[in-house]
Amino acid sequence: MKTDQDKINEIDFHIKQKIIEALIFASAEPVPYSELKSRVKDTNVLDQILKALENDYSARGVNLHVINNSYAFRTSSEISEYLNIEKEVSKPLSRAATETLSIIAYHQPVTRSEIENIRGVSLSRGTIDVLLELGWIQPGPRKSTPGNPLTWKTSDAFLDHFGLSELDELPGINDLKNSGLLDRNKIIFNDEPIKND
Amino acid sequence: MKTDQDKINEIDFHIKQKIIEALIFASAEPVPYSELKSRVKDTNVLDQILKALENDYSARGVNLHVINNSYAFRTSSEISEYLNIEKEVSKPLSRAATETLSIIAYHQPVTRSEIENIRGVSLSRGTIDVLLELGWIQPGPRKSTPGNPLTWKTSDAFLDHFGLSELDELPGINDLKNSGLLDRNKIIFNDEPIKND
Amino acid sequence: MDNLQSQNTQILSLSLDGFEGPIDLLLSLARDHKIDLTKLSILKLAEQYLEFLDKIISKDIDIAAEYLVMGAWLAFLKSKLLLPIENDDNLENIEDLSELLEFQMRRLEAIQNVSKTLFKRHQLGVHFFKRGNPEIFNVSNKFQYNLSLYDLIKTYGNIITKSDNEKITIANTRLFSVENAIIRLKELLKGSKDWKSLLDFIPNDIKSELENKSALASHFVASLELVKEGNANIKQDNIEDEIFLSSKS
Repeated sequence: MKTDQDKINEIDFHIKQKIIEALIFASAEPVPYSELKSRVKDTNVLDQILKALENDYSARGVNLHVINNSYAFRTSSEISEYLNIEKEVSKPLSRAATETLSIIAYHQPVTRSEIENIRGVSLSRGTIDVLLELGWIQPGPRKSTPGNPLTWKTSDAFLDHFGLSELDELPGINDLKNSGLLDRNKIIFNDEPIKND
Repeated sequence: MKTDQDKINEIDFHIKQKIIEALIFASAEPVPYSELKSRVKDTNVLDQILKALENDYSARGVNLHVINNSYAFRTSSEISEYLNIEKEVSKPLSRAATETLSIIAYHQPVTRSEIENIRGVSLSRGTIDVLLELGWIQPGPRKSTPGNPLTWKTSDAFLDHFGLSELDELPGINDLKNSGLLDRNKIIFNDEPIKND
Repeated sequence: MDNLQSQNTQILSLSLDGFEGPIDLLLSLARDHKIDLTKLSILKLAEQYLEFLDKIISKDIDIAAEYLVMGAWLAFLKSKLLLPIENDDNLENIEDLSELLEFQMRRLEAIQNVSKTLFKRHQLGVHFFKRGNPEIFNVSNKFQYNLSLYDLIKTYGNIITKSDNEKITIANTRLFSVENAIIRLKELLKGSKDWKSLLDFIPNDIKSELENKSALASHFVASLELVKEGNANIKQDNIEDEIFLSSKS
């Protein structure tokens, strides 16, 4: 038997769910969990709501995406081939830019000269610039090596763009980790001192 | 009993519904019925889909609205009172404010007259006020030069907004040069009108 | 055999255009000559690279320094590999170097592979879409300004480059200020009660049209100023006729 209080809680839950749903639905950009929490203080309830929303929308034309603890509705990629709507026409990225982005994604945080070492060629002007302008990368902490070079890392917009919830979902990341290819201390032509550690 | 053809039609129906749903979601304007019809030719099916969508969303935080025979999703009026909804007014920050902010970011703590020196124009009262109101700057220590002028520095909210965990992560002049942001060629073709005299 | 193969393949079209640096070139050579990276036949690879580089150099094609550095390094490695092994140290050293090269090649190959996979994924704005008509809740003011880090940095970059770059030199021109024209007119008009054309007061050593316009304009304004002060009379019979001045005192 449902008590009156249960009923009130239930009604309350539905209204809260609607509020959370509307908040996320209304925004083009992912809404941080912290912002949702300011509406529904009880994180148990909030998590329940988010779970329910994810479920409700899983088979729809619009799905709930989780992007590094932020939430956004995105059209289902299942029907992408039918949706040739106003695509953002952008110049395809150069190979240098796509490879640089991948290096930043898989090796982050990574300095410019580390990127150059991995590619074996110096980075042309504007490569970092293009990625920064797209909003896909952002500065990370400076390294404690001489000169304190700036590092680069990927942003939430990067995850959003490629439909990833977190960096662990990067394709092949585990294979790369296990193969040791993400180790930092092997360099042939070093312009940074090789660290023996 | 469902025939095979029925099943195919049913699957087809769901995909079509997803397409219509995604189209309305992703469109910047309400989508006219005629445009939806170009996706789903059979108006019986289309009407059925729209009816179903209207139904599905009727009890949600977001409803399907028909405006002058065009379709759009809108936050449910039932909960909009909780949400204080406004249409997006994206005010770009004025050039003076952006420039001033960038100078404060790179030269902090910096006095008003130092900012004026770097920009080469005097600073109007409102510029600092706008930045203060945004919470992106705050007063720093007074300078020990004659007159003890007040200095300005950036705030934690500034770091927060730009996704930096510390001020150190702001790319320095050399990083800018390397990334092409200080490319002289780019500056030559900037957006200032060419003066014909 | 290898030479025969290489003639049939596209990559040896004698250009470095398609390559993203020497390691990328090495990877292409390895793929092209089916040189197995797991049992990296470093000598074979080094030879392929040096041969390719030779051809490029003989054609006088521009080469980025990195390709030459790698060439020198591979030549060094090759000579070490061909020398009889004198002691164990040398062997270890060579093995280390080969291993490092192998590591670098595998690492770049892995990145190239994941890069392709990454960009084969469905992408926002291409395959799936965000809300087309966002409604924004009035949470607080700061959400109404969307200044990106890129905008901020770019703005600062522009300021810095400008102040570096923009040293404006103003050409040395001879223009006439109104102040000077007043002083000059007062001097010339002193005691002259007869009507004299304004044009007669213009300096006669004018060299350019710009100077002429400037002199005329400043002297005209100066004459009005003198009339206003009560020092001169001015008259013009008809529009576009000559203007005449005379002294009042």
